[in-house]
Amino acid sequence: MNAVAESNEQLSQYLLRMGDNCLILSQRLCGWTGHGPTLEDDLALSNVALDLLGQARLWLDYASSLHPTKRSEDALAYWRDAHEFRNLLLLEQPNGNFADTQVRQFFFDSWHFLVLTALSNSTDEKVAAISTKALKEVDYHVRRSSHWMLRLGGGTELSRSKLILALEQHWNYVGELFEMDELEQEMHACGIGCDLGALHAEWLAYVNDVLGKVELALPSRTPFQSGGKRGKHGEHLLSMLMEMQYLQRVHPGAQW
Amino acid sequence: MNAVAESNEQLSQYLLRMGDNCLILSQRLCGWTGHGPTLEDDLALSNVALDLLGQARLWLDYASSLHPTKRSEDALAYWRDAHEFRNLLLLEQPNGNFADTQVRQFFFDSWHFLVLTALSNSTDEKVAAISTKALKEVDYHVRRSSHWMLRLGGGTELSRSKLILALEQHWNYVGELFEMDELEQEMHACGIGCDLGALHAEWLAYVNDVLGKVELALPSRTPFQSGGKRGKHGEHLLSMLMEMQYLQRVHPGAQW
Amino acid sequence: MNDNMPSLEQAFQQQIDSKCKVEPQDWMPPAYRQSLTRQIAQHAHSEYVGMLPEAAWITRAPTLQRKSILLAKVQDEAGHAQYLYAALETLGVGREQAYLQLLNGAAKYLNIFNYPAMNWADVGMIGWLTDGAAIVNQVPLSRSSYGPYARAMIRICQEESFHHRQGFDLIRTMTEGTPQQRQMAQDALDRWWWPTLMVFGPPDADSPHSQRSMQWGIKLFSNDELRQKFIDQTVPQVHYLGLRVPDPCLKLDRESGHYKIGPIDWDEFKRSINGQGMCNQDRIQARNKAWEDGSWVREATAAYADKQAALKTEGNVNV
Amino acid sequence: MNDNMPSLEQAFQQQIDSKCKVEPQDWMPPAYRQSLTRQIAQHAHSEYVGMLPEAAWITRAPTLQRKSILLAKVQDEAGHAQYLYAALETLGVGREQAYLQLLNGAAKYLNIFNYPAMNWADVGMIGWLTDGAAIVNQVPLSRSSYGPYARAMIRICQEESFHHRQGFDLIRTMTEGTPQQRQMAQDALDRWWWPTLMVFGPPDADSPHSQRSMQWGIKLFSNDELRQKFIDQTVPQVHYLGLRVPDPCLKLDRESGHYKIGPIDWDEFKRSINGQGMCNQDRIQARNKAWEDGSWVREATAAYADKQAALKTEGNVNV
Repeated sequence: MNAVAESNEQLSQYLLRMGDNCLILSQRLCGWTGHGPTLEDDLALSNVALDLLGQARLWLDYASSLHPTKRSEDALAYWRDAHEFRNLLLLEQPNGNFADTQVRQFFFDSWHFLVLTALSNSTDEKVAAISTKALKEVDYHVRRSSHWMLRLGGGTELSRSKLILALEQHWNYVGELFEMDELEQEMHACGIGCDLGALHAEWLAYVNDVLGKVELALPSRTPFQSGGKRGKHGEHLLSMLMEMQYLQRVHPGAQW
Repeated sequence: MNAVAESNEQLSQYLLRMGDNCLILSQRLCGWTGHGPTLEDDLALSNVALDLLGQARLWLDYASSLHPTKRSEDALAYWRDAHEFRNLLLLEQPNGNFADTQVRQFFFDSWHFLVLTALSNSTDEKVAAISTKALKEVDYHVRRSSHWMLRLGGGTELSRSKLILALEQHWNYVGELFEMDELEQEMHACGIGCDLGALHAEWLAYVNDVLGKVELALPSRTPFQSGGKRGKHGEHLLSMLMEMQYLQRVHPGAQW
Repeated sequence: MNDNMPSLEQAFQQQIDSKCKVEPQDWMPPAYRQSLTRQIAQHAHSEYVGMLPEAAWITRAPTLQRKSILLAKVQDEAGHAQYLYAALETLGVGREQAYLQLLNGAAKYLNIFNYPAMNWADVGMIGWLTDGAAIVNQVPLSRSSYGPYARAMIRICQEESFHHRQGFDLIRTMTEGTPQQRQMAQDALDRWWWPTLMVFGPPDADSPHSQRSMQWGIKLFSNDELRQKFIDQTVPQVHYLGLRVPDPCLKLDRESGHYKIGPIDWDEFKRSINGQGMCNQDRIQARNKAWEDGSWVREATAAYADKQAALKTEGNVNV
Repeated sequence: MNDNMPSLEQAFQQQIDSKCKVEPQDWMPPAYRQSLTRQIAQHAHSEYVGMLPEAAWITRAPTLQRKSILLAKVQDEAGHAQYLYAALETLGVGREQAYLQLLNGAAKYLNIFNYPAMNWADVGMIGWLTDGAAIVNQVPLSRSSYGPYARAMIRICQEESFHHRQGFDLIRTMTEGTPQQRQMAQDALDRWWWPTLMVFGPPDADSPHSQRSMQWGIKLFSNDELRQKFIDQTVPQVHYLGLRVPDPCLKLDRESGHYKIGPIDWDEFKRSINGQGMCNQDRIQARNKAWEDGSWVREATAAYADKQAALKTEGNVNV
């Protein structure tokens, strides 16, 4: 592999992480469409799903353009197996109840916002452009999921207890969000990516601030689940992909 | 089509009805494996699933042997689309809660027992042999699901209310069990099949007797759902088949 | 006061006849209000229930582009339900009140959503045929005599025509695809054709409320007129796609220029309307489940809003 | 009485040494009872939790034959759990008591079931490797000093060797299949190899309870001995299948005839044991969900049985 091909391959892997995060979370959120607590919540969740799907397509399209054989966004979405996906484990967790969904969203949105803010200064123009565009949408997402922390945490006793349980259960997956592996370091060093570790303090401050408003705190233990970025996923991703990829795979080569 | 081919085709369609009933209900029951209320219930439901799967294979194997191209049991199970399945609508209904599952089972087992009893006198030796073999298993099934009617109906207030709701919801699908369409009439006329209509009174007497022991009664309205035997199915069958047929269809031609 | 009644009704009819919209604050005959309420509620519920068969396919859409289109479409339907429930509120019927009638089975919605969506082509058929039928039905309604309903209809029809084109495009792509895709399209057409024709309601002869509704400008064409319009517009599209209309009696009447169809199975229609369709139970259960699962969320939202309002008041007093 | 203790313990050790089974009614040292209780409970829970990763594949099995085999296999595991909970009861620990400890996370089960089953070949690997390891572990246990446990083990081992062969056959079929199937098999082997080696527990040097357990005839070989036995038996099978052991250090030591492996990542083992494996949360949640969802059924069963018993008594009195 020559230097250009290698750096393309690395960038492509990096883009897959961004794209898969959006794709997988969007797919999860689609499960709420038609089933939300109110029409407005239904619309709001679908909106986020649609935004993330749009972002996923931008990232995957860019990733596929770097691939020697120029695979399409659909080839990437529909023809990779679970171990080839690069999304964070947090995002493949099942929808659970509304509190589970909003906690997953809150942890992700607040991280996503910081990451996109950093990446909008990327030395790679396309990364910067996609991030800048996405940031406007994610700005709205993070407000919305933060607001749900207040509403559920400061609503009824029942909503508060469900929120606390959801925070507990999703916390395990948060560590991975700030892990800097070799690829992330490489991307950061060359000015394309960002330093996830450096975002941790700001993220923590924001999340604590929001939760603090309803007198809630993050669990004290260190989150330990990790592996999604390297393709080590759980069974939930598998059943999700089986449904998502069914038509493409059963009809290889068909146009839709 | 010559006369033999035509009568083979009819018999084959008839066998598919028997086989698909067993296959689809077995597949549903598999969803309980590992998730029953107690280890014993788990085992009992798995046992029924295994019996029905075995019966399905006998019927489908016989059906496929009549087909001009001798399709295998797996070709029949994995490569037909929803509209080609001939199972009763009752059997594709989702598992719901334990009462839903047991009511579905009770309505079916009690019918199945009578049908197999009649078919064990079929002029077609193979039909008679399969029915005789299956009957021994179904004798146990019907005792078991009948007993659950007593336990749930005569257990707690909660179990009783859940049972009543389940009876209500599954009743709609019962009419189809006793419908005699052209194929059934043909099969009955030539001594291979049985007269489903003639079984209705006995079925009703049995079911009423069991439910009467815990002072429950069948809904009074006429059950109206029908179509499964002619391939008109609901969305639940579709998602079930998507999961069931995934591996076969994604890897056409592979041996497993 | 009684003496005023005839003149109020006369004035009302004049308002209608002069195409001057009736607005929420205007006087309207109780029967007009009642008819309109029933019609708008049924329409709102149809959008809300209608989300379900398509929503199940969002997670299965075969390309990201199609997924995106379908997600946006189902979202539009939620939006339509919002406009219509809002229009209903102008008649004094709260959304929750209307909604509970849907949940307990008292209120009706379009029967077509009680048919199952069994393959990806069904998504196309719902867009092309069902939304196509909706447009034929609703374009006139954007001239409805009741202002809020007419205005909602204008927005809705714009979006529906988008959906109609997207549905057609989906089916066209499939008919140009593999033999299996073509077969899926035909299978879907076979299942959706007749139910779509029933969307326009019973034949004029059996449609008791129609006459008065037309006089009041709530209904502008008869069921049969609209059905014929839809048929004439759609049959050539079916032929263009190389699909087969599942009606052996279908033929073009050269004289009138209209397509004549075979008899519609109104018994099936009645069975289905009366709750005996394939999916009635599932649809209402799905709506009830979402409502029940969401109750603690709605309660939390209300409780939080109350607390915030209380804090605000307190804050104002203190400052 | 205290004076009797040493002689009781001596007699007990003699009983063990003379291969005479300990039975429930026999006196046994409290620490023996405690060790055995922990071991059997862990074993029972492992069977019960171990049903989950495979059960998810029953509905996805690619042929009816394989579906039937897998269904029967998972059923066998439920049966094993039954035998073992029954053996546990002979030590005075009720099934529900043991079970609640599993549900609240206090009790352990084999860590290998905290790894996800990600493709159909995983089903084969669980049979071939995990059950293979179980056999190596358990065949000696069928000579355990505790009668009820030894007898349960005999039945279990017979069935496990069946499962082992079926798993191998599943993998063999896949390795003889398409390139994708072969790749699935290798992917599954890559994921299951190391966790399976960890099934035998920590290295002897770090295994504190082992010495006493061996003296008591609860444990008959050391962890490392059993692990080596499994490796020596399995590596040639891997080679036979044309698969690759995911261990660059693996080599056959000609002198000893044993395969030497690279270092095991015991940190991962400890993380996973301590609840940090990929599926720990899911497994325990699944068990809790089944337990909670089933509570009204168990209550109904109990209430019905009570009523029947009362009726019987009443009947007897009346007659």
